[in-house]
Amino acid sequence: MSFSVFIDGCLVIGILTLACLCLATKHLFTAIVLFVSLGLMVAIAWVRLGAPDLAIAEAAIGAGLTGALLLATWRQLSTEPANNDADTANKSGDENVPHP
Amino acid sequence: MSQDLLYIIASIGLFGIGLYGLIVAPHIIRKILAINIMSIGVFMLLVASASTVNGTPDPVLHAMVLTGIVVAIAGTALALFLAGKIHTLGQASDKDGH
Amino acid sequence: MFHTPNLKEHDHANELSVITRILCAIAIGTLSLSLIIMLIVTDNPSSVLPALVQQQLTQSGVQNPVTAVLLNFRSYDTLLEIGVLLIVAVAMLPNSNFISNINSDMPGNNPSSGRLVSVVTNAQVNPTLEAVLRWLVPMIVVMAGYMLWTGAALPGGAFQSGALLAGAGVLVQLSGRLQFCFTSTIAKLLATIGLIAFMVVAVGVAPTTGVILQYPTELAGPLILLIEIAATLSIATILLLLYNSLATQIPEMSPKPLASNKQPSASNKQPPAQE
Amino acid sequence: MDSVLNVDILLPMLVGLPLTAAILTTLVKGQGLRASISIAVALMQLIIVVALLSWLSNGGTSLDTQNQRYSLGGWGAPLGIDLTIDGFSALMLALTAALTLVLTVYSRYYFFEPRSQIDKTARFWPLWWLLIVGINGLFLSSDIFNIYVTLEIIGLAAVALVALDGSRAALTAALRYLLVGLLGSLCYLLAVALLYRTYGTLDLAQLSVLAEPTAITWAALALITTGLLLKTALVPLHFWLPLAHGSAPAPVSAILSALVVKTSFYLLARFWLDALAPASTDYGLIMLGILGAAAIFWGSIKALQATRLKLMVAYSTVAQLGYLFLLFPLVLSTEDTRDAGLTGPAVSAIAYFIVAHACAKAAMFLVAGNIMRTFGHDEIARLHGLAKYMPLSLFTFAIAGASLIGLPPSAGFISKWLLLNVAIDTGQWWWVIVILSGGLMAAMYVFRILNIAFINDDEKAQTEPEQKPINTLPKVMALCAFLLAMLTIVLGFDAELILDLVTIGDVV
Repeated sequence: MSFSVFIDGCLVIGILTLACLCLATKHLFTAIVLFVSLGLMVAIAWVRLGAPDLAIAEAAIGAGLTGALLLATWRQLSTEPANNDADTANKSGDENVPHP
Repeated sequence: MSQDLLYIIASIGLFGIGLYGLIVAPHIIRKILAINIMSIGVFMLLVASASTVNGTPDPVLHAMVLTGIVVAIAGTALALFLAGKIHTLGQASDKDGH
Repeated sequence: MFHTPNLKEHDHANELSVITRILCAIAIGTLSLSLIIMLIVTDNPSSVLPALVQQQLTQSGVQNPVTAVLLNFRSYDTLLEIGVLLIVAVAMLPNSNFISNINSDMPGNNPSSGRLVSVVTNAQVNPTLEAVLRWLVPMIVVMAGYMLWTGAALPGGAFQSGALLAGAGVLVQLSGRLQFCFTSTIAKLLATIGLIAFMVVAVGVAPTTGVILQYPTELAGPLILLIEIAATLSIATILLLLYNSLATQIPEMSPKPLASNKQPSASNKQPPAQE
Repeated sequence: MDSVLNVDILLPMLVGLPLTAAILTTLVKGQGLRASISIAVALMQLIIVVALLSWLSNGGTSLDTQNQRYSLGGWGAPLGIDLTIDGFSALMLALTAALTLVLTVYSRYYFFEPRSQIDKTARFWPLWWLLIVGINGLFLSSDIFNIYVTLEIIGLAAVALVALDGSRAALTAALRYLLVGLLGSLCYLLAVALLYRTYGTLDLAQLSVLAEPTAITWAALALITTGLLLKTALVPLHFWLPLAHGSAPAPVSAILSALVVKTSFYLLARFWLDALAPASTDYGLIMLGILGAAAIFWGSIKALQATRLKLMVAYSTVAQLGYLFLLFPLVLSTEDTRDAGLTGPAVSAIAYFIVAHACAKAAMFLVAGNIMRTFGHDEIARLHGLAKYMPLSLFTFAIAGASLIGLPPSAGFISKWLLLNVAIDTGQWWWVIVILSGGLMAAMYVFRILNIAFINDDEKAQTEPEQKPINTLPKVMALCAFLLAMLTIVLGFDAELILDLVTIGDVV
């Protein structure tokens, strides 16, 4: 009995810290990556709570597809819109992420 | 019994963290992340109260959470789409209050 | 919350002052704590519904209780649910037809006129992703088919297999080899097939059983499977459409091609690969 | 076999019909075809509602409550989902059907651009009909999770419609509206979770039997109230409404102000007075009343300062919504109506007010749309001398304004008269002051527009060039607005039509 409470305890602490980190990090890309890993941790939590259907759905939709949509929009938001000069158009997301 | 206690605390905690993030975070993607975290919190409360039934967990709640997950991604996709279109429309970011 | 959300990454335009943040934190903290205490104190009487579901499971035509609830007992919810997906699909639809006539005049890309899937000729293909996908996509499709079929007895069903198919579609689009155009009539038909099948079955069974959405018990299993297949197709198409209209919103007319390889985005299982 | 043909099959048809219309208009190509399908479906919907009302009114009282419930899938209340109809929801459905017909005809001409490259109607009609599915589904549903799904449908469809014309202001307003909508729905879903944990049922009727004033029920009611106040845009939480309704296309802002905002008020009334009545405290009811009064004053002041006509009409929506929330304190002290659910003098007064406001507000937004279409702008300052070019639209605006203020011949007057009666009968005289001053302020901002539009004072005429209409307005669009305004006058004379509608279908 105490072992399963230990597992659940770690899972819950993991989920809560991931949520806090996800909203507190400086860079958006890291926030999105943290959110996707939060989605996978929650999928494990659904399995622990006896809901395998939801685990599959959460992993596939909540973590996978939402993560893909967020990254697609993030990449688009970080590239300047094409209407100003063309040379900034190819300043893709990678450069401006490392330096704050 | 104490397993559900843990998950109830986690669910309301997630709801609170998401609500705080939604109010405080200025950037649109962080607001969308905050709303998703809040919905994960509500779903966790639903699933936690499903498993208190001795033996088989309550399938009605699981069906509700499944519907909720799909509604959450629909809302997120629309919000991201609007943010993207505002961005492509150009720089005139009008700082209007309410 | 009250200002328009800003879009620049490091734009601290209307950042709330520290005092209001702390006040918000305290207020939300006390509210959540009181809610937690309320939840812990009240012991909740177990609801009568799970026993009812178990009872009626035999007549619902499927063994998996969640699928029984989703597609038989509360099928009206799932019907409206697919309606929600259709709303977002329609809201994002025209954006792709705007893009498609841009691509059509791009040299090299054959005009993706009416066809849902068209091969991109001079695409910058990501060789590693291409090799992995040669194995991965067929496996995902088989997995989705299996997930759909076992939905009746084991955990699985329309939403999960639809999401898997959409994940496979996202990977294929990321590899750059194929290009989807969602304004073709076949795409619109695929997006609405789930709702159409659901409505046809819902109204079709009414004359025999007297009530809309009530399946005759012996036909319940096959009817649910029919609805699930149609729902899987439309969920996969709509979710892929969502990704497509967000990912291809960057007008490709920028002269220099984008970063050499497309950033491998999250495949649907493991978190996104490294930068 | 015969049981499928009896009358209560009309209830699911009210949701199925718009859904088929949405599917058809998505698949069909060609603006004309989509418009004709839509007009046909709008007519069918009106016929269904009229048939439903006639069945309810003559068979209403004798039937037991069982016949006004339609359990989808035949599983019965706790397991399956039921559709129910009572007097209040029947009135709201009738209002929806009537407004949908008029606005569908208006939209047919408003969005008709044969030459344009991006065809807006391909997006407009499916979203329009999915919004109607959500509204009808919400008024019919008696299952709290089903209400969450319909709330979500209405929220997303409304946001997609506001963002339809793609200008930057519309998109930002739509994004804020979406965030507020999602937050409201999540608060509501959390309340559904709490209610299901404590009472084990999702059905409204069973909930009203089981509910007792415990801490959890009060917390659930508080969450539902905050969630739905966000969606109804009551004053402290109204920041998203003026921009969203102001920058949406005319028929969209008409249905948003006239109906969508009222769906969440309807839910609030349903939960506070019917489902969770035992948990509703007197202080809560008075609080809602005070917020309503604040909304009346704040909305009217902002409407006076508005520079654009659509923004002014949107702020007047914020003000008129305050009147709706006077229902809660007025129901408070008449003890007998407290547990009678959604019946009683206060409820019928508010129901009358909802109908009057819906028609008047929709007419005003259509007039604003017409002015925008003919003059290309709707700044109030540059509207002087307008009456020469658009006499019918200005006349419609005047009649709608009269109904908003509550001048005698209009339905607005009757609703305010009924409200005043209830306020005086229950001895809460301070609400009388609020109602009357609200009418006075409404008069100020309506006459301000009429004054500028009709009286083309000379010194202003010389300084600014004469306003020339830039394109002609199809006759039908002006007639649609005029029809809605005439509706308020007709309802003004025939008060019995609405009043007995609210009371039918209730088994006393």
